[in-house]
Formats: sequence, C-alpha cells, structure tokens
Amino acid sequence: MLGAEGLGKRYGPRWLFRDLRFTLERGDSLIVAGENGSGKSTLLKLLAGLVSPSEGTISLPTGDARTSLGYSALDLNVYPHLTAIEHLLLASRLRGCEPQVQPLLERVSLTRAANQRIGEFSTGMRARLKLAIAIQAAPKALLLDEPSASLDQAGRELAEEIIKDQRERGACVIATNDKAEWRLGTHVLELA
Amino acid sequence: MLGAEGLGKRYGPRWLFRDLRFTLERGDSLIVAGENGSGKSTLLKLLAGLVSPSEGTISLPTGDARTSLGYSALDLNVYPHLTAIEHLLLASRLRGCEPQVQPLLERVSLTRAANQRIGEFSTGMRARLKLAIAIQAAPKALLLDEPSASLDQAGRELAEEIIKDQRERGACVIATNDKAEWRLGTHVLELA
Amino acid sequence: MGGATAWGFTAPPAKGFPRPDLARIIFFHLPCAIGSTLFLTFAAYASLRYLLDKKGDWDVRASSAMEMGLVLSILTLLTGMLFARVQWGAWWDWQEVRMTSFLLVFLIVAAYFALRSSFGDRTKGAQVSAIYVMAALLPCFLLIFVAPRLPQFQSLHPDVIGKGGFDPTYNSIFLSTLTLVVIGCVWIYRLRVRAGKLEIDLENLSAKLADRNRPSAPRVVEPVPLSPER
Amino acid sequence: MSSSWRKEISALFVKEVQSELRGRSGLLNSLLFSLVTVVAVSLATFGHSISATFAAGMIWVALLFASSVALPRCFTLEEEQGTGDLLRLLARPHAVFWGKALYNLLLIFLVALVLGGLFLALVEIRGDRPVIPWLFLLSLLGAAGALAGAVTLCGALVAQAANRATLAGTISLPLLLPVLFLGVNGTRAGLGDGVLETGLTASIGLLCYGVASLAIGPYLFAAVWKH
Amino acid sequence: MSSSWRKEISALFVKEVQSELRGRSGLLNSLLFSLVTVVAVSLATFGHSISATFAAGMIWVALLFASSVALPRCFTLEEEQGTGDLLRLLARPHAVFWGKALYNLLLIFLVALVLGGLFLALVEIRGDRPVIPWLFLLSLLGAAGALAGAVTLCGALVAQAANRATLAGTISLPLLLPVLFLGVNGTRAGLGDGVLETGLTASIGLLCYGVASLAIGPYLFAAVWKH
Ligand code: HEM
Ligand SMILES: Nc1ncnc2c1ncn2[C@@H]1O[C@H](COP(=O)(O)OP(=O)(O)OP(=O)(O)O)[C@@H](O)[C@H]1O
Ligand SMILES: Nc1ncnc2c1ncn2[C@@H]1O[C@H](COP(=O)(O)OP(=O)(O)OP(=O)(O)O)[C@@H](O)[C@H]1O
Ligand SMILES: [Mg+2]
Ligand SMILES: [Mg+2]
Repeated sequence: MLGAEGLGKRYGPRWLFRDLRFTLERGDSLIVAGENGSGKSTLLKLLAGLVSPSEGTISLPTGDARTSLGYSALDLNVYPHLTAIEHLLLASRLRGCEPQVQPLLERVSLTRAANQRIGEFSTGMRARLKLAIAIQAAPKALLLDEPSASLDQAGRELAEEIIKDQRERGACVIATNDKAEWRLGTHVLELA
Repeated sequence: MLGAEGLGKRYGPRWLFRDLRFTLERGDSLIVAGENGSGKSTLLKLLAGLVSPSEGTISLPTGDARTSLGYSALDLNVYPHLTAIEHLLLASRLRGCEPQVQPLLERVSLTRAANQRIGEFSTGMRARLKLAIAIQAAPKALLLDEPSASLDQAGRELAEEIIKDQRERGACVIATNDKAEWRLGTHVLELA
Repeated sequence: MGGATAWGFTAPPAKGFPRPDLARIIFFHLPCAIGSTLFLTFAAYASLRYLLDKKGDWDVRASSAMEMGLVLSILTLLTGMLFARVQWGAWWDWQEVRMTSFLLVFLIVAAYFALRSSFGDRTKGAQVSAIYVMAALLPCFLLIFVAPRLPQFQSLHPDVIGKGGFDPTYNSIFLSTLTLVVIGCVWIYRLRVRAGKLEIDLENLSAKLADRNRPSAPRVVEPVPLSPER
Repeated sequence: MSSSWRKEISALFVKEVQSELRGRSGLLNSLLFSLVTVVAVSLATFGHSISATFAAGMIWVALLFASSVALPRCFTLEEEQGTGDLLRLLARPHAVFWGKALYNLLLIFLVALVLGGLFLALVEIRGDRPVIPWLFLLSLLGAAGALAGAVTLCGALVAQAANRATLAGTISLPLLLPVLFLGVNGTRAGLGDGVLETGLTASIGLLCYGVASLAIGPYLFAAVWKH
Repeated sequence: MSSSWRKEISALFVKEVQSELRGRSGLLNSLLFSLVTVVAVSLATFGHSISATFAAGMIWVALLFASSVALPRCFTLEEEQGTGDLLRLLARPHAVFWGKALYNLLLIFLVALVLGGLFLALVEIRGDRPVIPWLFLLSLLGAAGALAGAVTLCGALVAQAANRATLAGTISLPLLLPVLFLGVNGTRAGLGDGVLETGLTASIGLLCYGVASLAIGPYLFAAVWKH
C-alpha cells in the first residue's frame, strides 16, 4: 500500500538516511523515531511528495495522491486569514471530495470556532484543524508528524482514535519524539 | 518577583479568564494548564508584554524587560534566513548582554548546526535555539510555552535542567498540555 | 437652513465671477470646506487623546469626526465641481491646485476608513487609525493651506477673503450658513458619538453576560506535591 | 476544461479574493487603491495636455505598479507564510497557476479600467487622430492578460528561486520587456497616435502573448512548483 | 545618541541587510520596477525629447510607486513570517523603527540613484539650463528621506491587515503626494527647468520633511508596535 525501496535523502554531503525499505499494508502503523534533526519529518515529507528523494523509490497507494494521502505536521501552516470552514471547503473543492464540514468540525471539537480566522486560533486548535483536513478525504495512508504536540488530553485521545480508525481503512505513519506514543504503532523505524 | 493582580483578558465579548492573582518568588515555578484554547499561551503573552490585558495589572521583575524576562513558545518564530549564531548575536546586541554564543550552543547541542540557516532547521532544533535565546541574558523570570513539544528525550531533559537552573535564579512559568510536566512546577493554575 | 438658502437667493449677484448669479453656491461650498478642515483637526486631537489615555470614547470621537470630515469633503468636492461647471465650464481642472489638493485630502480621509476597516480587532484598528490621523495631519495642512498658496501654481480659485472680502450681505448670509452648517454637523456628530458609545457598551454588556454564564472556576494557585518519579 | 478543473481553479481564485477582501469593505479598498494609483499618475501630468504616446506611457507605468503590488500575492506570500506545502498537498500545479493568474488578471484589469476611464475623462490627450475606444479597450485587455501571465510566472520563479534572486531577476526582465514594448504601441494607437495597423497588431500581439504565457505558464510552473 | 542605541540600531540594520542578501528580493524587485518604468517612458517618448519638468514628474511617480511597494515589506514580512513577536521581545520600538527606516532609506536611495541615472542615460531631457548634478542628487536624497520616513510608518500600520499589499499603497500614496508637490520642484531644477533657488528651497524642504518624519515616526510607531 505504502512503501519505500532503497530510499535515501541527503542534504549537501550529509546523508540523513539511506537504503530504507519497508512496505505497509492495511492495518499497519509505522512509528518513525529518532533524535531531533535525525530526519523523521523529512521522511514524512518524502512520502507526501513535498521533498524529492536523493535515491530510491516510493510506492504510493493507487489513486490521486491528493485524496489517497493525508498529511498533518507540526510545521505545516494554514492560511491565517481564512476561517476553519473556509479551509475545509477549499480543501474539498481542490481534492474533489465531500466537504463534510460539520461532521469533521464536530469530530475535532472546533464547532464553536468554525467561523474564526485561523490567525486567532490557539496552536492546539490549529493542530485539530490540520487533522481534520488530513482525514477529510478518508485517505488510504495517513502521515502524521508529531500528532500530539500541542494537543490537550482530549486532543491526544482524539488523535489516537483517528489513528485507530485509519488502521481499519489503510496504513499510518507517525513521526514522534514521545516514547509514550510508540504504543500507537505496529512497527518502529528508528533513524539515527 | 512576577505577579498578577485581578488580571483578565477578553477577546470581543468572550472572557478567557478574569481576576487572576498570583505572586511568584524566587524558586517558584507555576504550571499553567487547561484545555486547548483556554488561554494558556495568552496568559504567557500577557506576562511577556506581547498582548495587553483587558483588566488588572502585572508586576514584573525590576529592570529592563528585555533582559529580566525570557520567553520561548511553540508559536514564536525565528528568522529563516539567519543562522543560529547570527540569532544569538542579534539578540545579545539588542539586549545589551553578553552573547555567550559557544556556551549556549553547546548547552542546547546545536554546535554542529551553528552556521546553518534556520530555514533548514528541524522543529526540535528550532525549539532548542529559542530556549537558548530565552536564557541568554540569565532572566529573572522565564516563560515557557509548551517547552517539551517537539523535543526529543535529551531535549526534554535539557528543558527540565534549564527550569531547575532557572528556579535557582528566579521564577518560572510553564504552559503545558502534558500532565507529565506538572512535576516541574511548585504551583498549578488551571484555566477553564 | 432653508431660510438661509432663500436668503441667499436675495443676495445680489457677486462681482468678479464669470457667472455672478450662480456664485451663491459659495454659501454652502465654503462652510463645507471649513467644516471638514475643523473636523479633521478635531479628529487628530481626539486620536492623540486616544493614544495617550487609551479610552474607547476618544476613539469613537475620532472616528465620528473623520466620518463627518469625509462627508463634508465630499460635499466640498461636489459643490466645487458644480461651481467649476457653471463658472468655468468644466467639471474638473487639474491645473487648479485647490481642486487637486483637496482631492488628495479627500483621498487621505477615505484611506482612513480603508485602513480602519481592515482590522477585525477593534482596539488594533483604533490604534492604527489613530496613528494614521496623526501622521496625516501635517500633509493635510500642507495641502489645504500651503500648496494652494505656492507661487509656482497658478490658481483660478478666487481668493475673495484675501482681497478685501465680500460685500456686507454676503458676509452675513455666509456667516449664518456657516454657523448653520457647523451647528448641524456638530449635532449629527454628537448623535454619531452616542451611537458609537452605545455600541461599545453593548459589547461590554454581552461580555458581562457571557462572563456570568461561565462556570466560575475558582482559580486558586495550589502547590503541587512532587510526583513519585522525582 | 473539465468541471473538476474549473472547480479547483475557482476555489483557489475565491481563496485569493477572500484573503484580499477580508474586512468590512474590502472591495472599497481595492477601488480606492486604483483611484489613488490613477491620481498619482494624473498629478504628474496635471494641467498639461499630453500627447497620446505619452499618455500611453503613463498608463503603462501605473499598470506596472499595480502588477508589482499583485506580485507578492502570488507565491512569495505562500512561501513566507509557510502555506506553500499545504497548497502543494491539496492542489494540482496547473490549477494553482491559473487561480493565481486569474486573481492577478482581475486586479490589473480593474486598475486598467479605472485608469483608462479616468484618463480619457480627465486628461486632455492630444493625438493625431481621435481616440479609438475599442482599440484602447482591446489594448488594456491585452495588457492585463499579458501582465498577469508574465507577473504570475515571475512570481513563481522568484518564490522558488529564493536564494537565487539575481537569476529570477534576469529571467523576469526579458519576460516583461516585450509586453511593455507591445503594450505602449497598442495603447498609443488606441489613444490616437501612430499608425492604426501597428497598434492593432501590437494589441493582438499582446493578447497572444497573454494567451501564450497563460498557456505555457502552467507547464513551466509545474516544473518549479513541486521540489 | 548613546552607544547602546547605536548598537541596537546597527544590529537591526545588519539583520535587514543580511536577510535581503540571502534571498529576500525586495531590492531586486524595485530595481527591476524602476528599470521597466524607465523603459516604458523612453518607449513612450521615443524620438522626442521631454521637458525637465516632465522628467522630474516621472521620476517622482516611479519613486513613489517603488517605495510604496518595497518599503512596507520590512514590517509586513515580519508578520507573515511570524517573527514580529521575537522582535517585540528583544528590541525597543525606537530602535526597530530606526533600524528599518535606515534600511529603507538605503534601499530607496539606491533605487533613486539607479532610476535617476537611467533616466539621464536613456531619456533625452530638454531643460532651460544644463543639468545640475549636485542639486539633482540632493533632491533625490531628500526624496529618499521623505519617502523612507513616511512609508516605513505606513508599513508598520498595515502589517497585520489581510490586504496589506494594496492597503499599503492606498494609505501611503495620498500621504506622499503632497511630498511630491514639493519634491518635483527640486528635481526639475536639478534637471534644468525652473528657478534654481526654488529648487534648492524645495530640496531642503524635502530633507526637513524627511528629518521631521524620521524624528516623529518612532513615537507614533511605538504606539502600534506593542499591543
Ligand atoms: C472640486 C472643486 C473645488 C474644491 C475642492 C474647492 C475647495 C475649496 C476649499 C478647500 C476652500 C477653502 C479655502 C480655505 O479655507 O482657505 C475653498 C474656498 C472657496 N472656493 Fe472652492 N473649491 C472648488 C471649486 C471652486 C470653484 C469652481 C469656485 C468658483 C469659481 C470656488 C470658489 C471658492 C471661493 C470663492 C472660496 C472662498 C475663497 C476664500 O476667500 O478663501 N471653488 N474652496
Ligand atoms: N487575536 C485574537 N482574537 C480573538 N480570539 C483570539 C485571539 N487570539 C486568541 N484568541 C482565542 O483565545 C483563546 C485562547 O488562545 P490561546 O492561544 O491562549 O490558547 P491556549 O490555552 O494556549 O491553547 P493551546 O493549548 O491550544 O495552545 C482561543 O480560543 C483563541 O481562539
Ligand atoms: N533544506 C534543507 N537544507 C539542508 N538541510 C536540511 C534542510 N531541511 C532539513 N535539513 C536538515 O535535515 C535534518 C533533518 O530534519 P528533520 O526536520 O527531518 O528532522 P526531524 O527528525 O523531524 O527532527 P525533529 O524531531 O526536530 O522534528 C536536520 O538536521 C536539518 O538540519
Ligand atoms: Mg520534525
Ligand atoms: Mg498555546
């Protein structure tokens, strides 16, 4: 479903990682761990197509990457001058999927702030919105970079639930700095 | 040393909190807790002078706020085109304190990336740099908003150490979403 | 107002205008010009006060004064254009400094509202626009008082007052329309200020209501016991 | 164009407009902006009756200004805000290019219209022939198209080649100069100077340039957009 | 000015220059803009010589436009990048204003020099007297000062608005047009039209306006900078 074959990435002369290979099937959840700066986020960006690999290949789920991949990251920014609803509408029109605005906002508990500009959101609220955008099209593979950073207790439970749901639908890759989150994975990939 | 008296903040008609009062002395460490969107970051920004209170007053440590207060937050951004060293030099020139570039970079383990542009940093490396800038002038009060988000194990220990050092020098306020961090505080303030 | 207008029509056609009988528009033209200058100046004062004591009232005063300034400057431009049409035969003349410079004053005032309405946050918008007024005052004065008098611009604008004034009937009619316009504007202005203040009060009131509905969480700061791990 | 493309492009266009027109009187802001631009240009020519050729030059200076204001909306803003990745995840490059180009087209055309109208109404233009409204309008339309295309493309190059600023500069100059050359020729013919045929050819050339850059643009853009 | 102020201001100035050199393309864009403007004008006046007064007007319009696009960026960029808070924590408002204004002064002066040079080189200017280089230069310096002070402040005002790019133009152009009234006199005298004394007075008046706005600016600025 989602896989890598001999994948490597380097910046300048420095290799972040080389020769990674894995294949994830439905129900799999891969934890990507490692120190700060070890390349976890870079790996996720490679899988999401935001960065191009230096060597090796990536196999993606069939279909348009915009609907078959969901991606949410701590350092992904959203438009400060649009509202939560506008974001969901924009995303759905671009991907050609159902907007599902109300159910999604309820799921991530943002109904009350639905019409607020994102510039006025707290970091946790923004993280919730990004989760909502990531799962909007019911993707086959979900890539989450530090999903629980800046979420409160309820938010962490929500993230956990989303990951569980995702594993029923497809695969999941989670980059995390928190050992406590390892329990969300079926496999662990530790970058050095 | 650092205190609030009848402090309140509202956005539009909605009060985030009202009538807060506390005084922190040397050795105190206040944990600010609460749900996402409850106003933790806003309280820290009030104390740092980045947002103005709707009512009430704040008492700050004596001296210039630029050196007597240190502030680091998840949603504080640094200049993507400057390097770590240039940030520390800029900050020291602006505050009129010792730059201490090498010791600080060593402390937050960024010596290897000292001359890299921040735009190429990982989130954890950026968090470390922000910590270094916050403690550069040995502030009397240190305000940390989600200090351990995006830091790895070593980074979390570093943050803890910094907080401990800070309590020897003065007071500390920590906004966090993670119950595990409550142990870093002597007092807890829960926002609803 | 109507009476003064009627009185205006009894005034003798003014000398020194190409179409003397239609010169009576001056009875409204000039008061509007003077009125907008006055409101502008007052707005700058109110803005300064707002910046100094941060009281919402002063912001309401400043913005209301700017609104009056905007309306009056539009009226000045319109009566002026009418004036130009009947006296010189063209709606607009770029060579006429007074016209051009007053158009700029109008643009400066209009830009105030563009700026103000671009901020969702009330206090941010208030602060920013207050500073804008302060910064704009000097250019406005340059435009109103200095630019038209610079020697290198030829002006077709009559400078009647400078050259010995109108005849007595003109003076009295003019003074009465001036007072009427000023009084009328001040009246409207005060209504506007009241409305603006009520708006703020309403917001404060709903904040209070919202506050009452909140579960009053006792925000006691309590020491935490050190956890076993430590 | 299939309906899915249309939907995507219009969604992106609406996003740009929403960001610009936020606030109670966004449209008013944009109109005021064009008015101010026009007044600034007219002032420099105030009082003198000017030749049609010169008027064309002035109109073009104002159009260039409007496009350089529109420029940052394009892509540099996305990179600076850090929202570029979101867009890369959600939208296809062609749609992105078209959405942005349409927005730029709208802004520049708005300025062009206000400008052209006011110039005709207020400035005394002295040409060899009377003004030819349709040619004038045609040249303005061509101008908006060509500038929007060129500017969007430049914007994309500048944003992507962040640390190669000089490179971007050298690329955008040859893109803009032909537009300028054709444009001034077309507009001045519309205003009554020069040979009519040359003007017509120039205007049509301009339109073609616009169409061409809007047609090729997405492909060039797609190459730089995804890393 | 005490040495601590000097150190702070120079630190900020250096920061701006560093960021500019590493891929912010503000300077390049405005140089490009002035180049294209000059080309537009020389196309429009091809074969004819233009009067020094016209040339002065054109230079001023181009300078106004270039500055109202380029100068506000120093503040809007801080908000877009989200680095505004860092600066608020570290620097005193007066230092921020001065650092940015100095940088803008340099930027616009460079643009003015290039623009003036290109104009002299490419456009045939017909004046009553020959060009007086020092007066021309003086008037450009005055222009840079007056524009830098006012536009820097305007940039700070619009930085947090959604439609900042057009808004910056809308609010700064009308404020600057009276400056243009003054400035044109200096420049045209420098280029050889009009009375020399008037031109000198105008240039000095311009410099004074610049100094005044740089002196009052920080105080007004301090009121918006911290919330
Ligand atoms: C849109 C066009 C016009 C504008 C914006 C305009 C603006 C003004 C302003 C601002 C003043 C006040 C001057 C001051 O306080 O020093 C004024 C005064 C006056 N205007 Fe106009 N004006 C316009 C057209 C005209 C025309 C066409 C006429 C008549 C031919 C006219 C006749 C006068 C007179 C007689 C005064 C009193 C002058 C004095 O003695 O100071 N105006 N105008
Ligand atoms: N400029 C603003 N205008 C209106 N509302 C705002 C503004 N800034 C913040 N808010 C609101 O204030 C609330 C508190 O925000 P804050 O960032 O302090 O939350 P927080 O407690 O830090 O949450 P998190 O755990 O998600 O970081 C949020 O509900 C947010 O929507
Ligand atoms: N554009 C770039 N040019 C050069 N080096 C880069 C670039 N982007 C990232 N790097 C380097 O790649 C390394 C990995 O970055 P990445 O963001 O993947 O780390 P990470 O594992 O996610 O760390 P963190 O836990 O801090 O989020 C870092 O050392 C960073 O300096
Ligand atoms: Mg990471
Ligand atoms: Mg927060």
